[in-house]
Amino acid sequence: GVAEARDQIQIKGSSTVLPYATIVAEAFGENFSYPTPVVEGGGSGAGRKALCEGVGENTIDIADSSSRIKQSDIDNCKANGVNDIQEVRIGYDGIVFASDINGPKFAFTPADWFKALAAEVVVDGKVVANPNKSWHDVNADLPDQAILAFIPGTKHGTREVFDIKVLEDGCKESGALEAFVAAKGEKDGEKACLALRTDGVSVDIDGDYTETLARLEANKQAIGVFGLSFYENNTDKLQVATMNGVTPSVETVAKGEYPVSRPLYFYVKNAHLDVIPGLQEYVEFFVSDDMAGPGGPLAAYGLVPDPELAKTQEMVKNRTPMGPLD
Amino acid sequence: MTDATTTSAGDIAHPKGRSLVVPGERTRHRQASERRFRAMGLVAVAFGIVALFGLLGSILSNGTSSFWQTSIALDIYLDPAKLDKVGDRNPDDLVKVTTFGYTPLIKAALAKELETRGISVEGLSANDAMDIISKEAPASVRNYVLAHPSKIGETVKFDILADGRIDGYYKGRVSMESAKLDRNVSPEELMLADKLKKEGVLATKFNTAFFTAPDASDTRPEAAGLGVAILGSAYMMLIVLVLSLPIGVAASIYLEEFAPQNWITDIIEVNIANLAAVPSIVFGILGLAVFINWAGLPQSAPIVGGLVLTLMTLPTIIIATRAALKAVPPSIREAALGVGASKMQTIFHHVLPLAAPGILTGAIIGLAQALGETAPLLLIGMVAFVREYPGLPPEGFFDPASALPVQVYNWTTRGDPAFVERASGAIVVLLLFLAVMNIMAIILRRRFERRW
Amino acid sequence: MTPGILALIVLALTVIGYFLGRQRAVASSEQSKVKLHSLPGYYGQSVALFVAVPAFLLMAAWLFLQPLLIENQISAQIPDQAIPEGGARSLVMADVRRIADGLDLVAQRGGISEADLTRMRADFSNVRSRLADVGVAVGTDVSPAVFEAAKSYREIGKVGSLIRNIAVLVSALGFGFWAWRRINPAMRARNISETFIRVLLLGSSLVAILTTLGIVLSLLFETIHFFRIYPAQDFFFSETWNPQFRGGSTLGILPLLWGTFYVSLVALLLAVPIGLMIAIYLAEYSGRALRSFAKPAIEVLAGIPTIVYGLFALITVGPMLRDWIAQPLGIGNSSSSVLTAGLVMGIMLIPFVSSLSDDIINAVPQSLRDGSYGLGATQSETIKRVIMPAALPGVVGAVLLAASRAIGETMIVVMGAGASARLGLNPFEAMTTVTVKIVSQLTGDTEFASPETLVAFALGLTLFVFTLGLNILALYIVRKYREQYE
Amino acid sequence: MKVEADQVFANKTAATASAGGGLVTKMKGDAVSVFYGAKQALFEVNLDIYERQVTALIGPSGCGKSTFLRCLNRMNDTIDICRVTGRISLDDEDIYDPSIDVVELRARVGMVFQKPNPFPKSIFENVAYGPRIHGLVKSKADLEEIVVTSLQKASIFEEVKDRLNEPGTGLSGGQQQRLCIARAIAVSPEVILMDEPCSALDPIATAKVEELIDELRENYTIAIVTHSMQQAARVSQRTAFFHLGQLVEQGETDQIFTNPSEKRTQDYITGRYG
Amino acid sequence: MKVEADQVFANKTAATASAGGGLVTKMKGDAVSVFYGAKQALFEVNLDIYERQVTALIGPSGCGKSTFLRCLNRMNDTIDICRVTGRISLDDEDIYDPSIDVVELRARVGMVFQKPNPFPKSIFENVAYGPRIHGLVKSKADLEEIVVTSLQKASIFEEVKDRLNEPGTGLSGGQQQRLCIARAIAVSPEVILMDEPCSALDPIATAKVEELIDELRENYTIAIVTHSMQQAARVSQRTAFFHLGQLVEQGETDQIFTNPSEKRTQDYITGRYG
Ligand SMILES: Nc1ncnc2c1ncn2[C@@H]1O[C@H](COP(=O)(O)OP(=O)(O)OP(=O)(O)O)[C@@H](O)[C@H]1O
Ligand SMILES: Nc1ncnc2c1ncn2[C@@H]1O[C@H](COP(=O)(O)OP(=O)(O)OP(=O)(O)O)[C@@H](O)[C@H]1O
Ligand SMILES: [Mg+2]
Ligand SMILES: [Mg+2]
Ligand SMILES: O=P([O-])([O-])[O-]
Repeated sequence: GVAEARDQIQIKGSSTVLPYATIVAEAFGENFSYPTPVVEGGGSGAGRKALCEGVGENTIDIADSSSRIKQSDIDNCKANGVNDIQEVRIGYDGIVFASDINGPKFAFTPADWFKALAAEVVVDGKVVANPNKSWHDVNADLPDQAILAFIPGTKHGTREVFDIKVLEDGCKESGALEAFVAAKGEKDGEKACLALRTDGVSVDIDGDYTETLARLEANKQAIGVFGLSFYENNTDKLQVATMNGVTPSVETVAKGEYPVSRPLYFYVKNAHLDVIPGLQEYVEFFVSDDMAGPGGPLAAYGLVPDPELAKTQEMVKNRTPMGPLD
Repeated sequence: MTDATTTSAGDIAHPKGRSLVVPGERTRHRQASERRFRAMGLVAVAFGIVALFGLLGSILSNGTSSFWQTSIALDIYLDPAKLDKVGDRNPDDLVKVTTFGYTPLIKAALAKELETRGISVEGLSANDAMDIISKEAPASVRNYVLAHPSKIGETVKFDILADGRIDGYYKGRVSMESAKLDRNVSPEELMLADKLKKEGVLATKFNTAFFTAPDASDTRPEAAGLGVAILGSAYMMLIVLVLSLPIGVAASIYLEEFAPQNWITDIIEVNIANLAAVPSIVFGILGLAVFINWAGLPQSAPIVGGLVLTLMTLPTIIIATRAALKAVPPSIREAALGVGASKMQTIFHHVLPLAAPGILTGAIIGLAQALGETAPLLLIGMVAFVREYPGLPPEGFFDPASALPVQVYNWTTRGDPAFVERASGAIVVLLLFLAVMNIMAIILRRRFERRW
Repeated sequence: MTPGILALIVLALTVIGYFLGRQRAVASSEQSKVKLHSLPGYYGQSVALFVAVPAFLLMAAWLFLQPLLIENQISAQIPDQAIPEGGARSLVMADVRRIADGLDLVAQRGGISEADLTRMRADFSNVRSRLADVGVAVGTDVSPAVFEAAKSYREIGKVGSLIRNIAVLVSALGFGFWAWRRINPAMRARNISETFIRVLLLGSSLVAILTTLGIVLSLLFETIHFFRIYPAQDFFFSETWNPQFRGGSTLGILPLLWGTFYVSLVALLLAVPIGLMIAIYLAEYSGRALRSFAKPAIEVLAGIPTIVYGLFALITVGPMLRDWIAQPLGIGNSSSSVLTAGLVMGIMLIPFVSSLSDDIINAVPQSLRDGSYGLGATQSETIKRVIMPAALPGVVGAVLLAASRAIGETMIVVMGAGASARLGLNPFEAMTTVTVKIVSQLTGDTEFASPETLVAFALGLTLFVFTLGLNILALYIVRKYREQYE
Repeated sequence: MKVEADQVFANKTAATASAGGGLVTKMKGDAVSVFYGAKQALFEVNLDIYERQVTALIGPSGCGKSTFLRCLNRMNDTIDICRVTGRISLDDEDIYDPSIDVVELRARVGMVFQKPNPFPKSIFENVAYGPRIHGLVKSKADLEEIVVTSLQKASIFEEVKDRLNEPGTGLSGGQQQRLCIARAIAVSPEVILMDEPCSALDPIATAKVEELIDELRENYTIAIVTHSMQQAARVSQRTAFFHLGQLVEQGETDQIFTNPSEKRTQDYITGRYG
Repeated sequence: MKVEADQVFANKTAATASAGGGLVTKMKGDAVSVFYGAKQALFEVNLDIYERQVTALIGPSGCGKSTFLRCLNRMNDTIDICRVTGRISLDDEDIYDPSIDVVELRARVGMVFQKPNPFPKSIFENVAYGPRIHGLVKSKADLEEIVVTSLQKASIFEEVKDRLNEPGTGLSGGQQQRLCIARAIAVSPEVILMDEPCSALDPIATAKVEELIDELRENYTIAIVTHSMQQAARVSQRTAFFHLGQLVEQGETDQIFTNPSEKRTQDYITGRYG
């Protein structure tokens, strides 16, 4: 009812961060006298929106996000009186390309993916509708296997990374960007890099990685896009492809060798820190070496530890609110 | 469907005295069509039942294994040097030792066990051996110690959970071959488990915790249970039943028996039919806007879920109830009115009991739908990781809770394949819920069903 | 006295009122030798109603208003300085409430007398640890202003509750006594209680209206917002659905509507004939044993969570259709398709058609069957020509319910039909529906105020209007073809 | 016809005489018209029903007898499209007055329908229902007594006494109708309306019901629709003849049957079959 | 009673005479017993129904008349708990033989029920239903002709000719029953079973139906259940008297009414009311 005080922390947001947040919440509940926080998924956007709905007990305390907060979110927060927000980076997430364990091995470059999935590609200097049927058509070094890719749907934060780090880079590398810009002008040319073919070769998955895996099992010749931690839990079913010759792993991502990765964040509403019991403790516990450090349970589950974790710990202790976006 | 009458048989009038035993051409046609129709009915029923058993079969074959769980019996020395450095058994101090501090105790206990039994597997270090034990183990030992501080310094026998992959090995999910590829388990660990099993240290037992324990994080599928979800679903169903059945029946009675037949009732009628077509997710939007943002009810609470599901099931119940009320013959109403019963008495004494089977059917379908619904709960915060049990009603209605379908949904999105088995197990539990509800309704329906 | 106990007391008074009213009616009838207008129980009911209804209404209103009023008053007491930088008054109030509740617990368990509590001061005693002792966690140390506010919150709350208890009891007793006094044999007690029930029935039917209103309102504003930033003609007439992260999306509803229609059609083409045949078979042909087993068994199909059907579509039906039909015929090689989702959804919908229709068919009077058999009709002719037409309105209702479920279904489509929005005729291709996109746009990673998210509301509202049209059409058809028996 | 009528009338001269001239109007219809939707079924009917008299409504099928009867206890209210104009009164109170309690009215003016319509409950419950809802009994024993007497009065008790707890719908057509009569009697109404109560009964049961009607007349007012001229002649003191929705003639039964003033009445009652 | 009976019998001496001694058995019941669950409703009934004769089944309510009638076209099959033993034949074929075609049987042995039960369809469709399912017509014109003739034969055509497309359920009770008779006639069965077809009819309509029965007798065989002794006397050539589930007596109607051989029959037909 109206007159009851909330005593558990409420967290909402990215489904990518969700497993890490639950691992921390569980350990927090076990080791502190506070109740175990309630952690919800629903997507980074939904989480940030809920965070910015206002200050007060019937709003959440922390938003998980697999991408950086947007200016529009910050504006929305301001409008609703949510002024001080801490941005906590918890580590990095690798995005991997995996196929059935019994299939052939793949070694990709972003350009391969662009040429395989783009609606239009450049053939002999001309912009044509994508004619490629097999990976072998794309790149003679790749196996002769029909192209079928399960990529994250546009609701996923992962898709944005895929668009930027794979398609755009591939577009540039392969030189198609220039041809597009030449043919369509600056703006439409850049857009054309991200336009995917619609003949069923590229399949958007709005569900989770489990769905991608299930579809992969139904279509053995397909390639799916997964999070690193999901892959690590299913190494007996999936084999991972290299990107630019680098095999994805916690180490290669941490060293910055593997190109397709992104930072993961959560955002804390400072105004709640003193009001929701245990909130400060939870935030500190999350970024403690015990949890988020190398060798901790999060890393064991597939989170790539942040080399600058100490800085984050300091910031969290001081409750330093985030500055303006650069 | 062949229409018997369109065939233009030659015999117009009945030739008198034709035999009954040797039917005419046309009759044979009609009889054949009768048999076809009947066969089609039987085929349809068979199809329904086969579909049901197919689905149930696959659910059960995937899910029942989650009712068993592998555990390891270990004698753990509760070392005072580690657990209570001060030595005064002060709970405030004991709490300071976190689960991380308990891991070494378990490791030591396992090593000792292996040593005394003379078990060793080539290429398996003591550290790796720990992998066969669930990450839940330190927490359960810690809870035990906090509850029984006096036991510190003693050696206590614990039945601790084996790791999910080890458990999967005994359920056929993991094999020696897959273990070779699997980063989370190695063939050596499986061999060790086999040896422990031979010694009787490791055993697979009925998994009561599955029904009572709360959810667990992605690293501990073996510890995940349905306790909170069962409570949450039960609370929500209670709210739905208590609200939607009376409101639905009352609304139907008003519309069917009292409301004047005019355009207003037409609007209400169309409106209710339309509500049945509103996607359940939209009810979630409604719940978020009205119950949480406007009325200020808490997030993730069964009360909000129950209210949303109530609104969602109402149209189903109203439609079924109105159809059932319509089917009660007017002569029964007249009979009651004729002996001087008031309209209200007529309805409550005669019409409702006769309509009860139909009403119950609507209620079953509506409740079943509510029980298995996920989408609207997505928006009101019920699809969450909740480990604290909600309190007793009515306060408990306002505590965060999960729900069975949500738990299924949650578990199917997790990385560790062990959760797939759990999800199927949760579906089995959900179906048990459903079966109990159905059986109650069937018993009631039997009592009311009659032809007049 | 907590509200729960108060409610119990009012309930007890209600029961007592019932018996007193009943007894007075009987006594006065015996005394005046006038026959009672209604059954004695109705007199009891009328007293009980007057005891319970005003009291509970008052209590509900009080419970709702008191916290608001007190909140306002206390909140005004807290000086601005006491509110931390960036925090909000409402948060401080949350603290106040938590402390007040904690103090209650302290008083209960901690053995501190009320007087001591009043004297207690935040500056001198460690309130936070005191509260922690009774299991109430407070985020920071308690400032004197907040502590004082908490104390007066308790005080005012106590006084308020006291007044509330008195008011509720006075109302219960007063109205009860008044109703009791009024009892005489000529009083139309039954009419009173029936009028009350009637109002209750009317109120219940308004719930449906309010729900619709709520839905429309909760969709409307965001929809308007959406159309401000996205052109309506593109939304309604564009044949492409292609949301993008960085804006520039094309959000045409046509492919989604088409997908919805197509998948639902396939589902109904499976569910309606099979469901009707099941209903007919169970109601007209089968023995009692089969019927009492098969009917509830088939109803279980409606209760299996849709996610199970989704997995079934994804893992079993989809690949099967692709490998055995689509690929050999060369008409598609996608395992998720309209047909997959439609067929699986059709199975789920069977009980909606079969169970409701079965009840309706059962309700057709036996005399109609006799009439038809007596003319030498076979059972199937009787069913097709007499029973089904008579049962038509109810059956249409059942089919409509099934269609409604088909339109609103999400999980099965996501897993069975895929997520790609496409306008096409080939049932072996992947397509998607409106509801799927509502879910994915609402829960995604897109910014809130962007058209990509807001489109969910527009989709919801459009679907709402669309199904409304369908239902009006259905009502019209039923009206036109209904055959009323008796 | 004449021969028989004379014989029958002989039976009841005593009754008619005892009523004497002091007839009290129990119910009165004043310019009653009834419409089913647009179709008018009754045209300005003026008919008095006298206390402690049996009034028979006769006329060809579809002439509006049932319709008029159903107006007398407002059973027509249950038909949506049915509209009644004019005034009908019971003991000089307008029964269509908005302030009237229809339930009260129906308790005072009971009804037996053309098609037997027992409740799908036990035989006992069928009869006990009325007394229960009207609070006519205090104890279970009282209730049982009322049920038994009512069943006896309706001459069905002997046939059903061993199966009082079996459903009333399992009885034969005639048994069902008698059960419905018993049900109506059980609430002891002031006026009893009977819509062809004997059309489903065999002669012996009919005789018993007619005897019962004769008995009831001592205390109650009865209006009965019948197709049987003999029955009308036998049981009624007054007869009203309807034709095509119009009340053609009303008056003492003797007079109507022996000396009708209207040609149409004459034609009807002297039809080939009496 | 006697007076009237004589008068009535005079009407039909001609008919009886024309049947002469050459009566052909159309249907034959041999030791027919019927059970409703454990309750026996008919006890070893032996009854012949002769071709081109009207056989009346009379007896007190609940004696099993309807039950026996419903055996003749196996309508009892529709009652789950009903069990029939003994042999019933139509043209010497056992109608309870498993190889028999019930549909064919019912087409040849039509039925009119005690309670009128029109289909919730238009009046036209009600009558057209039988001819349609039996494929008796080729064209729409044929169908219309059958419908009109049947309605005329059942003496209801005039009343409904303007509303053939309105629902049959909107008719008055009597109209409904005549509609059901028209419906049965429309398939021109060999035997027509009528369960109190006139109990809901007024005298004029009854007269017409009785005339119709008399006409039909020329080509059809008819069995009729009736409560009216006069009706039995008027329309039937043969009468069977049932009592408590037993066939007490059967024979020529004249003989049964004037000179019954059983005491029980005598008692029944000389009851106070004829
Ligand atoms: N519910 C109804 N809707 C429309 N018309 C009706 C309805 N009930 C009766 N009628 C019509 O009103 C007229 C009078 O019907 P009513 O039932 O009063 O006749 P009746 O004199 O009782 O005939 P019967 O002796 O056959 O029962 C008839 O023409 C009938 O068709
Ligand atoms: N469906 C049934 N279930 C159980 N008993 C029945 C059923 N139908 C009839 N009976 C019983 O069988 C006996 C004979 O009934 P039947 O209907 O044949 O009587 P009837 O001679 O036609 O009487 P009536 O003249 O009143 O119509 C009665 O005692 C009746 O209660
Ligand atoms: Mg009538
Ligand atoms: Mg009968
Ligand atoms: O759930 P997301 O991490 O994709 O926003």
